[in-house]
Amino acid sequence: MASYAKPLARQKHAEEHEEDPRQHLMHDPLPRGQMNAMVMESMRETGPIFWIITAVLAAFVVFALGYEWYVLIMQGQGVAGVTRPDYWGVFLVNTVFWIGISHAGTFISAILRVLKVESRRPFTRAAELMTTFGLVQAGLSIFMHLGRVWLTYWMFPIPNQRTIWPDFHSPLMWDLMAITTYLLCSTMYLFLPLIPDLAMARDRTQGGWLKVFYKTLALGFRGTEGEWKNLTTAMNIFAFAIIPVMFSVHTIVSWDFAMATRPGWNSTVFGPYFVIGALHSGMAAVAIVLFLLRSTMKHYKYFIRPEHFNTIGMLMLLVSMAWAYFYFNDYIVPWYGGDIWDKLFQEYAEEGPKWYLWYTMLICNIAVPWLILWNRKWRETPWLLALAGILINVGMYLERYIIIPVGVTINRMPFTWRQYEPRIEIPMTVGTFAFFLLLYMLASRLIPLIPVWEVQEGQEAHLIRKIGKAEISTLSEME
Amino acid sequence: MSEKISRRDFLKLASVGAATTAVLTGCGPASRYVVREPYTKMPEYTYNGLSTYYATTCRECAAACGLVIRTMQGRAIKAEGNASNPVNLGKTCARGQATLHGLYNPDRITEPYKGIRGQPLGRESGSVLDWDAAIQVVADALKNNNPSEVAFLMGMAPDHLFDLVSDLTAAIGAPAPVRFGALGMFESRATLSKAAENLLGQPAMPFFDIANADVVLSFGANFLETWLSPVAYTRGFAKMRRGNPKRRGYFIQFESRLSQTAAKADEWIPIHPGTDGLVALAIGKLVAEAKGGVTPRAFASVNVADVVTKSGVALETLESIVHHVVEAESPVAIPGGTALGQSNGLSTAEAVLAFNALVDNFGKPGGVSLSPLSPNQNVYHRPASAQEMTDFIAKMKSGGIKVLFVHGVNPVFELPKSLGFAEALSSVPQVISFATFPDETALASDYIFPDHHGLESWGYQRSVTGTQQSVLSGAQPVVSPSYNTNSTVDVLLRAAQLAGGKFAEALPYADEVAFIQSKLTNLIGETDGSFVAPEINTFAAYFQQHGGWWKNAAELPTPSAASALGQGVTVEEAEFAGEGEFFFVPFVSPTLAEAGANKPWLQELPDPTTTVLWNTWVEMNPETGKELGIENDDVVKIVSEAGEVEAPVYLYPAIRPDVIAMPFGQGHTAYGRFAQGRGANPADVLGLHFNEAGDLAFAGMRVKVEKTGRKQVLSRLEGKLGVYGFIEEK
Amino acid sequence: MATELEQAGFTNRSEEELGGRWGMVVDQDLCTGCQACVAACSMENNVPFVGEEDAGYGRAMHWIRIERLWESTEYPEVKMTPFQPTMCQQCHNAPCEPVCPVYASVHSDSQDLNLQVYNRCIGTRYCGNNCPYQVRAFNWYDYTDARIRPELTTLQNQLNPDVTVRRRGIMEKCTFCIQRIHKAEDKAKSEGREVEDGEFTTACAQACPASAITFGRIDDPKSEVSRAATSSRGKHLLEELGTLPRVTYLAGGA
Amino acid sequence: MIRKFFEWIISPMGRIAALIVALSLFSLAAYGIYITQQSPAQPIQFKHSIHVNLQVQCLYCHPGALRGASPGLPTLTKCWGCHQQIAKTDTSPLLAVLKDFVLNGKDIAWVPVAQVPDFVHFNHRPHIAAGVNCEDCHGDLSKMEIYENPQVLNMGWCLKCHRSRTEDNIQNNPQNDSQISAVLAEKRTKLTDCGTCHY
Amino acid sequence: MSEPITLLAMFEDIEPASEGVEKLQQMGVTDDDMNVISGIPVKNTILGRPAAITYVSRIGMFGAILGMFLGIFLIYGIPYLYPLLVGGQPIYPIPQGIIITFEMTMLGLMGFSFIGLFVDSGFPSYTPQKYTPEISDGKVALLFSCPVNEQEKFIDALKNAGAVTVAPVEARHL
Repeated sequence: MASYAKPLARQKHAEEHEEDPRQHLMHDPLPRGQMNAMVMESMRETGPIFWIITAVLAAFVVFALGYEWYVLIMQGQGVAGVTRPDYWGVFLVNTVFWIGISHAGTFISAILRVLKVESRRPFTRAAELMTTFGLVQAGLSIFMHLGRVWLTYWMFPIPNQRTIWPDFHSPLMWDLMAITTYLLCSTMYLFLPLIPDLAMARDRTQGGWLKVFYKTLALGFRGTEGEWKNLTTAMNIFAFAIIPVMFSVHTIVSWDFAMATRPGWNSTVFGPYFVIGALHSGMAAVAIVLFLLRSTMKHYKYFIRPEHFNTIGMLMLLVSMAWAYFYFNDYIVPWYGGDIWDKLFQEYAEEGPKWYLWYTMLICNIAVPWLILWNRKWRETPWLLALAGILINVGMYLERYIIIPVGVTINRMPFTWRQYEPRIEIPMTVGTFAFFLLLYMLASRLIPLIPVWEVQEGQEAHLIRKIGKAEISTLSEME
Repeated sequence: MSEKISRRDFLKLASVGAATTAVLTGCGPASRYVVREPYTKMPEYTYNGLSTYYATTCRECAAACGLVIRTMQGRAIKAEGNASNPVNLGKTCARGQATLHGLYNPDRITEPYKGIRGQPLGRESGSVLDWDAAIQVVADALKNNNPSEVAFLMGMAPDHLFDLVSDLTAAIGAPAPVRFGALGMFESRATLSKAAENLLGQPAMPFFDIANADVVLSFGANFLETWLSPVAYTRGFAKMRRGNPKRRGYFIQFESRLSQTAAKADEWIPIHPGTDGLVALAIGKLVAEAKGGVTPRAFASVNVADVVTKSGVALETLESIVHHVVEAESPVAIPGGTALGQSNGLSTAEAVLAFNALVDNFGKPGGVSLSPLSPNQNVYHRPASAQEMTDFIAKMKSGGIKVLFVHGVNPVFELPKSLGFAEALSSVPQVISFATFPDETALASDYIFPDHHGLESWGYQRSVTGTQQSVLSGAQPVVSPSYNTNSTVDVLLRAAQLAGGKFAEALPYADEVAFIQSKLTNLIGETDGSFVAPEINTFAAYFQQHGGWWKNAAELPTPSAASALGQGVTVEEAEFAGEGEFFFVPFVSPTLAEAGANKPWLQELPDPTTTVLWNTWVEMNPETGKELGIENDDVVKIVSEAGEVEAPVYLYPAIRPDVIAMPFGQGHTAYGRFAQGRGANPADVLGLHFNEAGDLAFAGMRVKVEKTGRKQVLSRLEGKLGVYGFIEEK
Repeated sequence: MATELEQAGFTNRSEEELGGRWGMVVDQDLCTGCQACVAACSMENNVPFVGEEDAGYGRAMHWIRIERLWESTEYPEVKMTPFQPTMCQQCHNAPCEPVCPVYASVHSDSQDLNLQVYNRCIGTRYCGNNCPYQVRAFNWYDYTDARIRPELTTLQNQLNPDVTVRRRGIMEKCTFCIQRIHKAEDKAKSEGREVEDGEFTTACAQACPASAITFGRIDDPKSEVSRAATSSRGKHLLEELGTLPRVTYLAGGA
Repeated sequence: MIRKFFEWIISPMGRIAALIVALSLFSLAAYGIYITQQSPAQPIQFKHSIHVNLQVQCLYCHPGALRGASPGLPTLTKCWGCHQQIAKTDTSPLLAVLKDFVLNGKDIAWVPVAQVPDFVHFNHRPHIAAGVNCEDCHGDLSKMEIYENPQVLNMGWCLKCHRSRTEDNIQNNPQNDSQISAVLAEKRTKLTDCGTCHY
Repeated sequence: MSEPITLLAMFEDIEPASEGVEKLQQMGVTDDDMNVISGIPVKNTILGRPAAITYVSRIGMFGAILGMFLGIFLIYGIPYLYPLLVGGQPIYPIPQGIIITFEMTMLGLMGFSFIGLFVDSGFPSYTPQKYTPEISDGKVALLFSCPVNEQEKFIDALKNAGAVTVAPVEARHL
């Protein structure tokens, strides 16, 4: 009889992995009205702690982005740590970082929408909000970096009495164009699927200024066939069109560096490398945000489930592998090619005064995801995923820090090599983070973070068929 | 709405709008309301926006370089070299360029003061005098004191003021004025002229024609930095290097640290301090042997093997040098700097001169000769040696000086502390300073009657050396005085008139210009000069226009080689005062020199070799640093028998491990906001030891180095990461 | 033209490289590192001093700096590289120019110089970042504002009215003393003639006691500077970048 | 409350009110710009018209324009040279100011009107050498009492002239002579070069 | 035939709604006289309705072309108007042109699609409309107009088809 042991064991093993399809959001549907109620309730019910945190954040934002920036403008860039040859400092690190964060939203809501990845549905909006708010921080950081920020409008192509226009030879102009395009489009793209939910909120708001707010934003959307048709068409156009824009944006950001005649920067792989880096940090940020939403917002445990963390976790693992691949590319070519300056660039990162940053970066960006994310059980543990996300973001921030202020020390004039130490950058950087959080918290109280109609749409489309002994999840085409 | 708002508020609002537009357009409306500096009473020959150029003399050091100052609407804009002045031929050094920062220095003395000794200048009542009172004070000081107890202490520059004071003192029977300057001390001028007297027969400043030499042996002479006439010698160096298309001059520097001059040498030989003379003799002996024939007496006695062991210069090195010398058409050897600042400095100088005699370059192009005297000068007058200053200070202390006039020198700072000049001042009843800046000595005196800045005053200055022509460099005011200052010459003239009697007879001049013209009369009609003028007014006009008067042809008194080679030269070992493991080598900061510390742009200039700005450092070999566990920017205390001084360390790879060096020029306790309390002064640790000629043996000391545990980061222009590598920073 | 071609063949340099208008030659064998050029440049061009702390942090505003490195730091075989005055190389293909978004760093078509238009600069600092020679200086503070630095009130009397005084947030660099170029050209024009070689020169070349710096028309084969520039000792900094600098360095002995 | 405001603002009355507010703000800014363009008060109410109509040449009082960047202001001696011989000097109250300036040796603090920012290096000489007349830029002073700029001196205005005068067009180059056009082209490069005015 | 009245029929789900549509079509209500209002987009074939026409994509295309020309003007037109030399770069660069043109095209495409949505569906419309909040709670509303005198017939028919309520509706503030 011992011969039965093995197959039994296998069966038991199989049962462990055999899962109930109803644990998927798409397979345990609730009436739309109830879901609406849950979302609205989570929006409405706000404890004092929330407002205390908001107040603290707001105060800090006023200090960091108000007062400190005033000091920076009135006294000059000297109050920051930049110097020759480190003309570029943490402000641009923040720019690149925040643009990276902003990529997750588009990636999830556009690419996954195009690929019809169903588990995206509940958290597309959470990701798109990150896009918009992240881009706000990126823009602010650029302006902090400018020496004479009050003359920024000289970069805009507007007719003027000087009869002189911006120079489109400059990567910065491409950047301006790309980021503006991206900011506008992603904001519109955030708004489109929001309209029906705003209508929902409008219908469930009795009066007061919120009613006015929703009424205004809902634009009088009712849900007639024509409106739905236009809306879905526009959303499809956006979903397809914004993907190349997203790629172009971070590629152009990387070109700001790759176009320079500097050792270490002048690399052809920078474009894809930066894009992947952006996704890396973006995915991680999504994981953090999902964890926060799930644990702070009432009722969200229904919408945001381990399965979603699983999806995010797998994407994170994938992206981190891709990042490792590109980084290896970017590393080995100069290392092997042996241009002295490129070699010095690498040596300085690894053995220079800031060597520890380099190792931390590798650990956070490669070791951490590869150790944590290979296991499904761990992927489905929200706090663990959030932790991984935080570490990855630290790593990605360090990566940008190593490329810009650390790497820029190495130029072809060794006589000028100097170290860079951030000064006023520190509070202002924290300020951008605080501002991001603040915007997100306020948004979480103003607009439904769960696209209820999309969820319902998904639930309508999903059904479980019993084939043989197993219940199989099937998806029927509705749109 | 509009009736609620009064018209004034509305205008206010409107102007706010204006301000915003001003910001938006970047420039524009806001700048319209600038009231232009009115210049409606300008001379007819000036035009707005067109600059006028005035020729004058640079007063930053005693080399008498000619300057042409570009002025615009009464402001001096830029100092440029006077291309026709033979000393510098249109070139300037950094200090000459920064002279405008002296003229427009925010810390100039603006009025005649009755100072309180040791106190900063106060504006309280009574402290500020008017000039009549000031001149009265000077007149009384001259009249009411026994002439033998009146003393004048003046700067190194042999200028018209010195002539005037000499006349005065001679007439009233007072001791001749004493000229002194730290540069002279570090250049050991007395030693040079004594050596010239001993070997060449007459006391004079030897002139080394490196321009036409093809091999130059420099024994510690830092002639590219501050030595004697740096601009002139730098020109000569350039000519030596590239002037002759056929061959490039070869330049060997013997010095214990890689100074800026040594950095330009083809060979830098880190020689044991105090053995330069021996090496010179040894080379001479080898050269003589290589040339064959009888070795002159001067070199007979030296033992080459002994020299090799003492100096640490390998025999092969000596032989290669000898090879160079023998090959050369016109080799020349220069003694100076640390080589002479030793107990055996004089004999070292004699040995080097003897070497020149041996290679027989006296009076030849690319050789050694005597500097020509200035046109209206008949005997070479050198500044006082440290020995003489000690005697002078002794006289002060003994109360032999009742009134002391100080002009153009800052002895409290420049003299070694151990000489005790500051204390000696307290035993002088009345000290009158003519300082332009509130330097230490000025603040330690009873009265400050500020002189004009050099660019605001008339005058002439003799060129001591550096050119083959005899030069009298002229000065004229390029701008009207900014403050209520007065020319010291005028002050003395008027005081003498006031004092009357022999004083008035001694100085029968209406004013400064009259005095200067009287000194120029003997040049009228001279045909071999830069210009010829029939009478004094024309001559004076030309004198100002050309920036001086100089002979057209080179005239160099040629010494006799025979006497030089005839007598024996013995260089005994230098003895080093004090105990300690390090030889202490102070050197004059190439950019600041002795009086540049109050000029911000000179402070901002990096030291050529270490690239340190705005501070004093201690040069130490990295090996030594490793032994003592001292790193860059560690503040160390240098303890000598005479005193101690603290400064951060610069680990300088190009210095002997048994030597530490320190620049002179910082460490002021007064002298304006840019200089005060900045850096340290190596003169604080110099002990009282002299060489045979009475010059200070400033490099003849041993010192101890103690760690203080403090760190003070030196500002460097260089990036340490790139220049010294970043790996060990880990 | 023909002469230029001959020279091009002789010194195997491209004609474009020989072309251009103004050029400078620095003889490192003569430069004694005495800093006279730095002082002269700062006095002529209203370059502010920044004080000890900022200078130590690398913010010295020198338009020309004298570099020296070490070939070996092992005593006694220690060897210092020859002093190398480094100023804006006035590249023909200047990397700093195309990266400026507002044309603040543009190429002067008529003078073939590399201009920095101060009033147009918005302080992105891309040019300074992209300059391979790291010769651009940024106004980190209002170094020239007497209201902030009272010690300047008197010192500002010597500001050169021909040169704009820069305020905070502006990039600046060596201009080959373009104000002197304009003055000389204006004078020559008013006298109806061409500018002669050696009629004027830059502040640094004028001051240099060793005459290590030569300046003049590099497209005139008879001028002193182009004769020096075609010397066999001549080299350009970072020639491999193909920026076609207008400054030639004469290196090495012999 | 907010809602009430919102509803009011979308009502026709509200829209009109908003329009009024916007217009008033705009006009305020416009007025702000306007007052900054007014010529400032001068220490002496100097009437150019009188002098020009008396056939005084511009270059007599502003000779610098002929030889350099700045035309220069007439010195007091120059003013007084004529005015001390004019009887009106003693009578006219306006000239009393001048008299006071001269006799008490005070400087006249003129306020510049035809002024460019300090980062623009304008040089009068080449313009006069190129045959530009004073009135081309400064307007007809024979009709002007106290000087005012006939137009805003901005970069577009400068460039307009620099471009048009050097364009290889019919006026400059009637029978399209290649040499002339080459010269014009070179001039154009120089005159539209940033470094010609900004350094 | 008397003047028409607008009725609103509420359905719990899509199938009854589609049946309702079918009924109405049988009873001779033209497709233009009826409209389905739902909380989620429902395919017209499910409801057996003709496809709604949308102009969004065409407006977007138009915008894309507009943006492309704007980009081309920026990169090639401006240097033509005000040529300025920068080191080692052509006045009319091709690669930069591609970048700018691409960005502007995309901006035009998406911006105009967005505007197109507004234009095509008449947003924003704050005027009173025929609507009921239940729709956003997942109910499907069938909005149609019929003659007053025949309304009973229609109501019964739709009740049979599974309508929860069928009632005349008048426009109200949303």
